[in-house]
Amino acid sequence: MDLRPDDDQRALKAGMRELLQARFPRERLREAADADRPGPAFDRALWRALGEAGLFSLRLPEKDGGAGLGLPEAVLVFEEAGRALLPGPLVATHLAAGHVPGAAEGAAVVTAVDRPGMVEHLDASDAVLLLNHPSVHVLSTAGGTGREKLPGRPVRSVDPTTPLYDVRQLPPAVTDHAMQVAAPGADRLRREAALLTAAQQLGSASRTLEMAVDHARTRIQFGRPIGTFQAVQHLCAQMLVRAEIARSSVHAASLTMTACDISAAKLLADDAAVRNARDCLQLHGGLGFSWDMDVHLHLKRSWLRLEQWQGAYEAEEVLAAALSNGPTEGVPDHRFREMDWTFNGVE
Amino acid sequence: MDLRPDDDQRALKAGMRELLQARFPRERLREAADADRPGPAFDRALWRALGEAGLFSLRLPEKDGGAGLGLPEAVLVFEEAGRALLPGPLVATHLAAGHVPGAAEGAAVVTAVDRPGMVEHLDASDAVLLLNHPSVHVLSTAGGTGREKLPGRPVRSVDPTTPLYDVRQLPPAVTDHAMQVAAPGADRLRREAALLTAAQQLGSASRTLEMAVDHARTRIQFGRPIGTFQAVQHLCAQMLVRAEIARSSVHAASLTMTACDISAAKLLADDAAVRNARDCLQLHGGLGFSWDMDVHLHLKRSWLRLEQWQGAYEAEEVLAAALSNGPTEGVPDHRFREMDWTFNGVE
Amino acid sequence: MDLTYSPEEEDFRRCLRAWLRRTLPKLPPKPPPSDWPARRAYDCAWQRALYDAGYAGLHWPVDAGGQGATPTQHLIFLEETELAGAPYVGANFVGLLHAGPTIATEGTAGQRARWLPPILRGEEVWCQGFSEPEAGSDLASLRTRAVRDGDAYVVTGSKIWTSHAQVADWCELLVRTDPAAPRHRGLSWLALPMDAPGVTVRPLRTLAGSTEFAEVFLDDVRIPLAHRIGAENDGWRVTMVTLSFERGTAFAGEVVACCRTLARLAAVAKENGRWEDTALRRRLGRLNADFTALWRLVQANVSEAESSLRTGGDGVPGLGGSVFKLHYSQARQELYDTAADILGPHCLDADHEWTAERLSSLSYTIAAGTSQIQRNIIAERILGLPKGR
Amino acid sequence: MDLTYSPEEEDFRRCLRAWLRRTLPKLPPKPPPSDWPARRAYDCAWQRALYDAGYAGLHWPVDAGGQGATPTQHLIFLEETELAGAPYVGANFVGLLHAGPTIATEGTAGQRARWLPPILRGEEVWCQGFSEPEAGSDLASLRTRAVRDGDAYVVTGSKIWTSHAQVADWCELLVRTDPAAPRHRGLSWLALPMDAPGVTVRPLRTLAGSTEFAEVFLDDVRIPLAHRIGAENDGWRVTMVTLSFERGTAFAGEVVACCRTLARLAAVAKENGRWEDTALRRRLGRLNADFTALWRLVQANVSEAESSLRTGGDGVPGLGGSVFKLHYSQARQELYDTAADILGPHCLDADHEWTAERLSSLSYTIAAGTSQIQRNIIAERILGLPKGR
Repeated sequence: MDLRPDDDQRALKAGMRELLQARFPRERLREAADADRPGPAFDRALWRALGEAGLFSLRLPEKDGGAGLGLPEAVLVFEEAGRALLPGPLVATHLAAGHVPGAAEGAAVVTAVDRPGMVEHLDASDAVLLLNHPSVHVLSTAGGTGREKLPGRPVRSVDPTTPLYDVRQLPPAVTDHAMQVAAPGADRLRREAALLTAAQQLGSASRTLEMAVDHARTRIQFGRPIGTFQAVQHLCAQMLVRAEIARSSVHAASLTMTACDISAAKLLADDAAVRNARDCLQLHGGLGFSWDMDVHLHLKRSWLRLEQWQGAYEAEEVLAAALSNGPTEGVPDHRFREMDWTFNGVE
Repeated sequence: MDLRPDDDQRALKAGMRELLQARFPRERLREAADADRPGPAFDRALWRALGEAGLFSLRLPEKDGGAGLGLPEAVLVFEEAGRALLPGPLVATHLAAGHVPGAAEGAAVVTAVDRPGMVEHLDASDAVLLLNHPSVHVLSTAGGTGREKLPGRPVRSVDPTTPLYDVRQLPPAVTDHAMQVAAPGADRLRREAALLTAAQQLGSASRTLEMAVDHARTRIQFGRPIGTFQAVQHLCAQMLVRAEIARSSVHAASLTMTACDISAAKLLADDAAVRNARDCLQLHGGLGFSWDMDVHLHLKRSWLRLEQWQGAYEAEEVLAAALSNGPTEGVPDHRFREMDWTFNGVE
Repeated sequence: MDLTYSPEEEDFRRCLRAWLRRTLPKLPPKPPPSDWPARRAYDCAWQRALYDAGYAGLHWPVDAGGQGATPTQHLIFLEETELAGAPYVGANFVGLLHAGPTIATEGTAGQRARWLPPILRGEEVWCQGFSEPEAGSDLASLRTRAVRDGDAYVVTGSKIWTSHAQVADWCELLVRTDPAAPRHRGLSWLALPMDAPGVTVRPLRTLAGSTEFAEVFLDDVRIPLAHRIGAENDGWRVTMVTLSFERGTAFAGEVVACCRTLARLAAVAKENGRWEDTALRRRLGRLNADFTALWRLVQANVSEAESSLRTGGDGVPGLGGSVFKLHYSQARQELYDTAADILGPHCLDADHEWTAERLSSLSYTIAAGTSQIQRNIIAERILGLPKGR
Repeated sequence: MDLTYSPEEEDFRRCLRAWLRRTLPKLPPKPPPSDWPARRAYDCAWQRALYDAGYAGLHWPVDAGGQGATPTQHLIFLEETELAGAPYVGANFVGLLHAGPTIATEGTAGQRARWLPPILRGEEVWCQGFSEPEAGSDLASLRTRAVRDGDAYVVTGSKIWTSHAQVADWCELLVRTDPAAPRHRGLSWLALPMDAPGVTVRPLRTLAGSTEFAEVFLDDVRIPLAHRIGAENDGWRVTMVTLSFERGTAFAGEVVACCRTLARLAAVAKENGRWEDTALRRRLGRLNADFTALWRLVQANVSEAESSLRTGGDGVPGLGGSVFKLHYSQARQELYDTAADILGPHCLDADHEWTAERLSSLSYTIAAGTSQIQRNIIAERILGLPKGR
């Protein structure tokens, strides 16, 4: 039992951070955010670079060109993506790797939808994963020009770097579109999607904490760094608590993949991302309210991710339902269920 | 329009404070709280003194021996009762004045019940107001020995100065017990009860704020008063906000008596009392956790009052329902409803 | 305690309603949000209409050209105009609510005659040049310097968060005239003509995408000494005097607007089924309590201001403003967070009115004194706790 | 990252389970909560049973008579004993988790031989004399003085919040031996026999009505110099060394207990209909997330402690303890507030187990470092913010 990333995992995470610093530095984020509407064309060169770096193929077997790694590793690199506010349908393309041609290499852009609502990057996508049926289906949309178009109304997205499309109706299950995914099917992919989205929220929450602490150290008001004020200190302390609670939860969920752990991870990471961005903004005062700072981009992306895959209410219901299966169900690790409790004379 | 108490009202409030300081000083509260279980016999001498001071007869016409005052005045004196943690079924006896013989003078002790649940001071009561029917009924219980006993199981009350009885079933409506109350009936009395309970919560919230501020000024840690720490300052500031929000709400409700204003007053005063007691306790550290301080008595009484007359969920539902009657329904003052909005070209 | 209005006040309300009923349907359509010149024109036309009807400068003293109305009348005005959906004060905010009252209180007869009438008639627009990039919560640390040169000050520095700077004629400017004096002592209050040489305005985009605010750069700008209001180096006091002109009514109209938004939230929730969610419904109920209470708090603060004026005081409603602002800014954010919850995924649509309001609500716990500063004020000035270190 | 336990650890778990299964049914009934002598006897009998089975001092070093178990084994022990409903450490808390480890680390061979075996065998009970009425959050300001007189210290002062003082044999006492030294420098750590002349114990009633705590008054109490652990005036360091003995497992058993309480809350809510309330149900769901996460955080802290030990470190899991405690204390209070909500009016029944727990949960944000102090620690020591003034 060791919940900490091992050396290889830490190196993988550091590598992804370096790659993003090189290929998607802050200036690129700002270019994308500051561009006049409608947003810039989808950056396919960056997508390919991410593919080459293995972001999408990470979990494919080595024989299929992947790195043969698991969800814990995927979580760590997605934390970095969330930290850098990397745009694009990262989760869907990652899930499509090995199933949709070109996804693993970053040659194809794949988005996903599991219910009517907002779909990200629909026009730029070559394919759409449909996860609203027990089995997984794929629409080949070819960047909006394919024959299997998913009708969606473009909306002006609150997150300036994530174009959104309002999709009111999903296509019915069509067997010949079924993706060749092994047994787990759409439910498994939805859990993975929720987990990897939570990982990005965690990365964002950690980043806004860093930004808050940096600002608190350097911003002088009343003749001293504002980080000497207890109100600021305590705000930052609660940000750390949220981030660390989310971190242990997300990391553990990547190992157990139980419905309960996934929902806890999503719920707590959403909370950490949204509330840390809010606190970071508050701590920056007027500066935080300006477009030129990055803090609002974190807040807006966190609002977006909060709506994706599993919202708070849904997660809470999953977690509540898990409580009602027996007296030891509340205890996280499954092994306890196996025990025979009748001997317990004390209860 | 003037929401502030006028000079007479302020004098009335000050008079009640003086009376309570003389007749129910802190030592008396502590005697009652520190007594071994079961609690001390009901203090009928104090009850009579309260009656003589007009706490119960305040709103009766002068010709009936009352002071001819209104709910705003009753609210102010009940704030003082809440501040001093005066025990006894104050609200019920006040409501019974003029209807149950002896209530106005404090010769009779009257408790009340509006639904199955916990009834305060049942054994000590001469009568019980039944408010679970459209019209008001009275049981003559004669301190538990009367023929019309209300069956209740005594429970060890969390509030050591308020004996409680668990009443599972209320008697059916019996016409010959109906109290001679004019048109408004039980609904009106329930509103008044909620309001006067809110007033006590407000008094308690103001008192715990005072206690917190006193402690913050005088308690030295790390070589300075803890009130110089921003964390303590901000805790106290939020306590004041809660108390003032509750105050304006309770005072306004005493003037309008609308269902919406009453529910807002109860909800916000409950919140202020419970949360201010919690913050006051936190601020006192280990001292706050000791029986010998009064802060836990405020917390426990506030929990008790929270359950009485209208709980948070019920109040929220009343307030939500009020929103759904039209576009201007959210605006507090009623006159707006009369307006013709169709002329409004801007909307 | 009394919530009824006097017959005179009810008369005032009735006349105002009648006038609004006649006037509002004739207003031109609202200009697009980003067309600032058109918005200025719209706001000034509305101000002119108010002037013509005798409602301009309602709460200003009569000898400053105002109506000398009581705080309660002012409250009624804000309530009724909001309920009728009348335009907001908009571009004339600083002139009517800040710079104007400052000049009325502290200016010379000549200064009053020069600057006040155009404000009341909607002819001249003012903006505010107080905050600086390095002087936010700590306003007294501002660095913009004014050096005397003959009959003028030469001013250099920069200001930030100046709303309507692009369309303003004048700017109330707080500058440092004595760098050697203690922080609060060396400041002066100047009226800057925005077309003076050396003034550069750069729009500042907020996170809501709006360009209402600007940075104002001052590069050797000459401002005549005669444009100084109050004594040299007395600018801090002059500025604070004005703040006291707010008589508990600052956000009265907004509270009414929030109450109405809340009712619309309930209506939308009923339409889209979210109303069936107990938790959401109760959250709306709680917001109803909060905004009802905030309205009562406004009435309490106005009561206090009115009583203060009646007994020869200055009409400043104690420090109730900090209590109000702290709770209101939080309740407003909660209101639009709840709206997002009702909208579901559509809360991500930036074109939805409530999304825009949600974004702008983020400034409420920051602007005009952060919530942290308000808590300090309450702790030290209302509760009398020892000063923090 | 790995959540599986090694075969050795699984073996340890299996043996422990088997032993618990055999042993627990044979335990005598729990004594009434207020009968402290009986509770001492019960707790000590349990400790003796652990000793006989080879589980005493599980996390103590082998050369101190302990089992030298890894932090993970200790975690398994706490998890399994809680799940099996075994007795808590109770009266032996201070001896096993604080005074004992202190003596094991800082004591001489003679001191270890004198004091450690009786702790492990459940023969001698310790209590803690650190806090004073005027030294709460600011422990280093304590005033109890010890003056040398021949081969003994003469100690005068008073201590507060001493649990089990009525039934303890020994008290770990922190006293001021050099009044002239800076606050943290002049303290020493002494082992006080509770039957020494001049020791008076006065039970302290808590708001929960319990008398677990006491005030201890010391009136010219003579304590042999030989009862000092560590060097004179080095007591602050000695005390802090011990705190580091907690290897991320401090509240592990309690978290498991809270998870089970949560499941019982759900069961009661289903019985009494409150489960149908969406808001209440989702609140339970959120608590499930919180306690699941807290359990994961315990595992993460234990992982760190274990890795630290493996690489020659001291096994102190960074400052994760502050993060854990801050969140746990709040979650525990929320748990019992939710329980009250489920109980409805019955939450006012002081005899209900959950009402008692609700009251005692109020101490969690205060005891062992208030939440405010924990936030200071996180801000300054983990996040590296400049020290507040």
